[in-house]
Amino acid sequence: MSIPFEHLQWMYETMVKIRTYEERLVEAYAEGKYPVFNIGAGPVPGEMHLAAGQEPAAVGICVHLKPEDTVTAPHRPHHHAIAKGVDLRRMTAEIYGKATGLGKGKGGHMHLFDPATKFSCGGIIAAGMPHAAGAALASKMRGKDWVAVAFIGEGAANQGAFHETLNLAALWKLPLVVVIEDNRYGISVPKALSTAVERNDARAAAYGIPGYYVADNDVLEMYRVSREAVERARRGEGPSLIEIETYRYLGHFQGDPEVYRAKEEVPGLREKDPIRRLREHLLAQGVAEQDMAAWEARAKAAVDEAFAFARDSEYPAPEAALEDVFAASEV
Amino acid sequence: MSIPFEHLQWMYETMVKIRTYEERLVEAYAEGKYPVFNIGAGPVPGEMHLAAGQEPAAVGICVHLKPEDTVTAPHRPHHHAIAKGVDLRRMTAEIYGKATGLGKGKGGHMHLFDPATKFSCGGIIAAGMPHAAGAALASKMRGKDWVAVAFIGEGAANQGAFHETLNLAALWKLPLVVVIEDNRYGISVPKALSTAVERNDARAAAYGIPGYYVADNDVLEMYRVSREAVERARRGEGPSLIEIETYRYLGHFQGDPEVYRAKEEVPGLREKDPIRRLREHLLAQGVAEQDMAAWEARAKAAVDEAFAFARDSEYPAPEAALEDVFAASEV
Amino acid sequence: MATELKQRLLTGNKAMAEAIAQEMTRDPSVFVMGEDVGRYGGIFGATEGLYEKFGSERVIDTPISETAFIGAAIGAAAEGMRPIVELMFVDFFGVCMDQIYNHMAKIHYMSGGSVKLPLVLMTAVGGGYNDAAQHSQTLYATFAHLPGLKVVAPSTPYDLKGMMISAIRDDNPVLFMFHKSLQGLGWMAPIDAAVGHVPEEPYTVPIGKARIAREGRDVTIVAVQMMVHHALAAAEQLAAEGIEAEVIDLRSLVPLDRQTIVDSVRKTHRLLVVDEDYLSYGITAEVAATVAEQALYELAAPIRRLAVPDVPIPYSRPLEQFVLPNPDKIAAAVRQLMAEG
Amino acid sequence: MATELKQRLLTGNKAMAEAIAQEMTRDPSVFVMGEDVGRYGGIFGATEGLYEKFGSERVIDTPISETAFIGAAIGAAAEGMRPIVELMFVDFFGVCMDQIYNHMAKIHYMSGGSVKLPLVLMTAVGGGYNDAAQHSQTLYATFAHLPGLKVVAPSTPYDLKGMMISAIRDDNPVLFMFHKSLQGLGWMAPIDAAVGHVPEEPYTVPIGKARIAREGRDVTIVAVQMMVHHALAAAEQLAAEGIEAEVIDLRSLVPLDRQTIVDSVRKTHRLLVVDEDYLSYGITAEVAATVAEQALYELAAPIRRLAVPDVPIPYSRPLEQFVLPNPDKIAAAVRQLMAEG
Ligand SMILES: Cc1ncc(C[n+]2csc(CCOP(=O)(O)OP(=O)(O)O)c2C)c(N)n1
Ligand SMILES: Cc1ncc(C[n+]2csc(CCOP(=O)(O)OP(=O)(O)O)c2C)c(N)n1
Ligand SMILES: [Mg+2]
Ligand SMILES: [Mg+2]
Repeated sequence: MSIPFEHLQWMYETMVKIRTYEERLVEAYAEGKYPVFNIGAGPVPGEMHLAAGQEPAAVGICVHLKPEDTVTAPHRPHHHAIAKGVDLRRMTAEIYGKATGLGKGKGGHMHLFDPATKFSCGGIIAAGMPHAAGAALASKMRGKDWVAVAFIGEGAANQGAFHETLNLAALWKLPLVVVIEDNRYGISVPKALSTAVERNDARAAAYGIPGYYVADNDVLEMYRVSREAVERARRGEGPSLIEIETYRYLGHFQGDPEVYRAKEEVPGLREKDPIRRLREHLLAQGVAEQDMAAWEARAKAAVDEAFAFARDSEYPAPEAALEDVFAASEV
Repeated sequence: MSIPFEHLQWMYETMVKIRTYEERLVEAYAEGKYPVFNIGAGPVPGEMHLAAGQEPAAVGICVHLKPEDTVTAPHRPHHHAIAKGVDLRRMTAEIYGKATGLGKGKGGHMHLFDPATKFSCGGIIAAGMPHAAGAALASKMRGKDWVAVAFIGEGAANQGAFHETLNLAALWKLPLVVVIEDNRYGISVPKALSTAVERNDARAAAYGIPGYYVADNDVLEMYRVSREAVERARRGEGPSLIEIETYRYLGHFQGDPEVYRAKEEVPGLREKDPIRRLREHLLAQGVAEQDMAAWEARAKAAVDEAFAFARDSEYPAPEAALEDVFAASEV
Repeated sequence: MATELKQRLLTGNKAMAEAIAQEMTRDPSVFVMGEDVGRYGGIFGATEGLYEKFGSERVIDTPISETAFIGAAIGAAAEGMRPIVELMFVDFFGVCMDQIYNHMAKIHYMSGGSVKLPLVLMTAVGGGYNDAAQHSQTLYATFAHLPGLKVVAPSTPYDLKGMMISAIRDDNPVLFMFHKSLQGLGWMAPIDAAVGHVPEEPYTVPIGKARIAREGRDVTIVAVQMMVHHALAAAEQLAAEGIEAEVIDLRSLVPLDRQTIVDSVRKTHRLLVVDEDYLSYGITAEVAATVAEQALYELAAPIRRLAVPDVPIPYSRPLEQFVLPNPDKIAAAVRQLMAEG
Repeated sequence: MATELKQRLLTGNKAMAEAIAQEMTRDPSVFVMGEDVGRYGGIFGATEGLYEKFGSERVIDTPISETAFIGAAIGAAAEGMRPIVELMFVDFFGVCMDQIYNHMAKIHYMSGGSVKLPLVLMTAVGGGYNDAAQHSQTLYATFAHLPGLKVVAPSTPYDLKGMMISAIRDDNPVLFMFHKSLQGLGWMAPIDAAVGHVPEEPYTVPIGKARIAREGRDVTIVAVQMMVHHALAAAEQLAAEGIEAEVIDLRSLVPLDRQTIVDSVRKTHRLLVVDEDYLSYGITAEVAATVAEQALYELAAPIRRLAVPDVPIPYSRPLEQFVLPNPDKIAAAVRQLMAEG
């Protein structure tokens, strides 16, 4: 399989953007929270789930998506949002709780909604899967070739919504792709203590749909299987299930004591960093260092701009809390 | 595989008892509801889900159970209750809403609880599965070899609880057997419109557990696979999944217009009646007609007695409605 | 000069189905999903005839997977479709409440208004026919307590049609509760209130406006759905004794028309709230609290509440009848109230 | 003669964990299940140290399958075990409400009392730290409305321990709501109320009895959990102005100690109900209705309610602070109430 150059470039640049974004958030989140950590303090309060290390899952499939395609993401949503092309400024402003945010500050980091790129996420395990199926149903009912991608964690594959949605999607041949990011843990619980099978692609058999497994956080393999799955969905042949083995460098949330994993685990994972691996691949393919540096600079500039925009934006007026429960309706 | 004579006898007699019971209920339920059918009228009001034709699922596995083993059943529970040995008199009294009933008239036909035989059922699809898993967990924690059997319909295999429970049970190696009665429909919806796979035994792969399929309502085959599954559970090797193709002679509930199936379907099913087939098998094995007649008579007598008991019992005092919300507790 | 009032009588279920059919004809983005909504026509007849008219593409039977299909309705609505999705009995809410409550009800707010969810979740409520604890509840307050859903509970065929059309056209998620006994089904006890005049042409009944079902000067009875009809029957009994009860049919629990309640109490100075839902933390409490806040000094007697007394709905007929309010109990409560002040 | 009061100070989470540990030691049928309750010690520390003490057989990490493991707790309890099961955030109730509500809460009743379910469902509630709409709710009334569960919500380390022991020993299912901010966790804003005297030996605090957290003669403030502490802070402000507020800590929502409320209002003649849950159809309504029924003529002013104003909990700090009651808002409401009558 040959991968178009612009796809490789896009994946690399987007992974760098994601990584930069998440690292910047580590800092922003820490502001105002020390010396005594207080989850509610600082410019970015509340829970914070970061995805540094998990970039391949997001870019390897989103590279195949169009703006009209839908993505739903879970509580750890930034890599998916960035890969889907969500406006980084308004997304960051939302995370800062500002009036210019995607949700005017009402949603926050776990509840990002961007109708422009058909992206949404939420804080309840596996709950985005049915929404993606519904978008896929709408696409089908309207005769479009739009697909929907639902991202979940490996822990989420044991929630009832997972089963119900895959059955429904397979039954109705919906253009849906479900991507399971196996980052080894659901909070502190390792996969072996949550999941009766070693690999969740085995569960595709329960719905008569294709199941794929991507080992070792391999973005090129993710690219390959995602292309198959997305094309199948576009052709109207129904859903697929992909599990990718991926790495979570940071805690489940910022502030996680990480009592459940060995100290050496993360350094070991970082040695296999997917961004560096793709960089090496690009170098081997003859891409010039300085070209890559330019992409990296562009990614970083976008992140810088987004954080500056967020910081400079105003907070919503307190009374705005009372707005937006209901849409105005003519009836 | 040779089946002990007393097992064959028990299965035959119990199937006859179930069939007789369900047919008697058809009549009792109809009382007071005509000429203008009114679900709330007559001595047996409310919804009524009968299982005539589905006897093999219940007897083929319950024959392997001990009193200490747990059974949970769904909204169509009489065949399981009878096969598990629930007191027929108190069960019938409950269905009649009498004070002598298993639940003093508070539960009704969908909510039969008999701690003596560890039987329970409920009106919510697939909701009994976790209860069975919990009984299995208790058995395991206490070092017992007691098993739990959860019965559900084929429609229930698409409910989230199905997936969550099987994963949990497989993960924890719980002594659980899940029996899916595929009677072709969930109310009016045929299996092909509810289930993405043809046979639910395929779903065992999603949990790494054995899956069995019993075709054509075959009680002897049900006996065989159930023995394997129950023994495996008793040995502490974990859960199994059994799907049995079975037949629902009556409507989903009494009063069902049955617009969703062809007029000739039920007569066709009745031609393969499992009781008659077992009877023929017994005859071929040399069992005397008159012996079988004696068993049948005993089954019918038990049913007669139960209905007489129920009819003769008193209704609870109206104010008893206020009792039993909470157990008295010393704390 | 004789005014001729042409009565076009429909049952509750046919009024609902007619509303849905008219909206499906008008707007191709409207479709229906749920268990047995297709050929069967809905267990409580709310989709009668729709499958024949619009086919299996727009009237979709689902697996018994409420989380998946109600969640899918959310996803489809976010895309601009206008799904009508049925939860067969409200009692089953627990298997899919996350979708209803954390998503359907909150996404508009969390998105700062950028995602609209124009969908109707319809569900059957109510007991009285011995269907026991898991199939007889109304759960009005369970839904009305949680912000983000409009919650309606019409009590007449006229309102069932008009409020269904309003619900479909509303850009917000609307929980449409219909009472089984008011559907006028052939297999339930026939009651007069389940049949009523329903104009053929589409019309809307506003969501959030209570209806004065009967005017009276002595006492205000606030109720919803089946309890409205019981209250009206009680009012007839009481009228014979010279007590004139005003009966308010809330019709909508969110938004709640507090003004109509308070205005009535200002007139009658006595309040009885009747509910088929559980007593504590329910509609009766909210209505009572509203009056205790806004019209305390108007009250000539303590507020009275009549509802299911915080027990699950029992199966056996004498037990169920004991816990459900009925015209006699309502009339007795009013008599007591009149005696008190 | 000096009385020496030895203070043994514990945080809320340690008080809970101590209660569970003592009961697990006393009774081998008690065990704990939930997400991250094992090595992690519970996201909000309710099971801190238990895994180390009792091992993975009795302190069981589960998959993210709330329906399965809460349902399994029901099945195990029916067999005579006494499970303590954790729903990590109350906000997640929607994925498993069927098990909680149609089964856990109803089986004892439906079985005519023959099946007992001695289990504790514990869950974290509360906001104020910007965790937004799906992780900040209290949902007190959502559970209190539905019969069959005892519902407790302690506000001090002393009560957290004593009521947990009561809950474990109770033969009924008890929903044990603990407030995140009152756990005294190292990663939340430190507040004094999250630390308190807790005797080492096991003791019980009865379920169903309110506590007068502060005596006063001018106005009754009824509250629960975090709002009790806000009410006490408001009472301090008000005392400086000569207004003596009586603060009632309900502690238990089911059973609800109506007598203590009514007795207090008989004394103070004014009532403010404060709630971190949504306003409509909530605790404030039930308490107000109770007084409007039982002590109407005692009221010198209309009843006032202060709660989250029927919007989902917003994320951004100024928005969230706007919707949550706090001491200043409570004091302001009391001042207004005093001015009214
Ligand atoms: C229904 C539900 N249960 C529990 C939680 C709490 N929770 C949030 S994230 C998480 C772990 C998720 O694990 P996984 O799906 O593997 O995703 P990851 O965090 O590893 O990305 C849990 C249990 C929740 N948000 N929703
Ligand atoms: C959660 C839930 N959803 C829907 C229902 C309504 N309902 C009762 S029985 C039934 C069909 C069940 O089909 P199946 O599991 O095949 O069992 P069968 O009736 O065929 O024995 C449905 C949808 C319910 N009781 N619970
Ligand atoms: Mg994970
Ligand atoms: Mg079936």
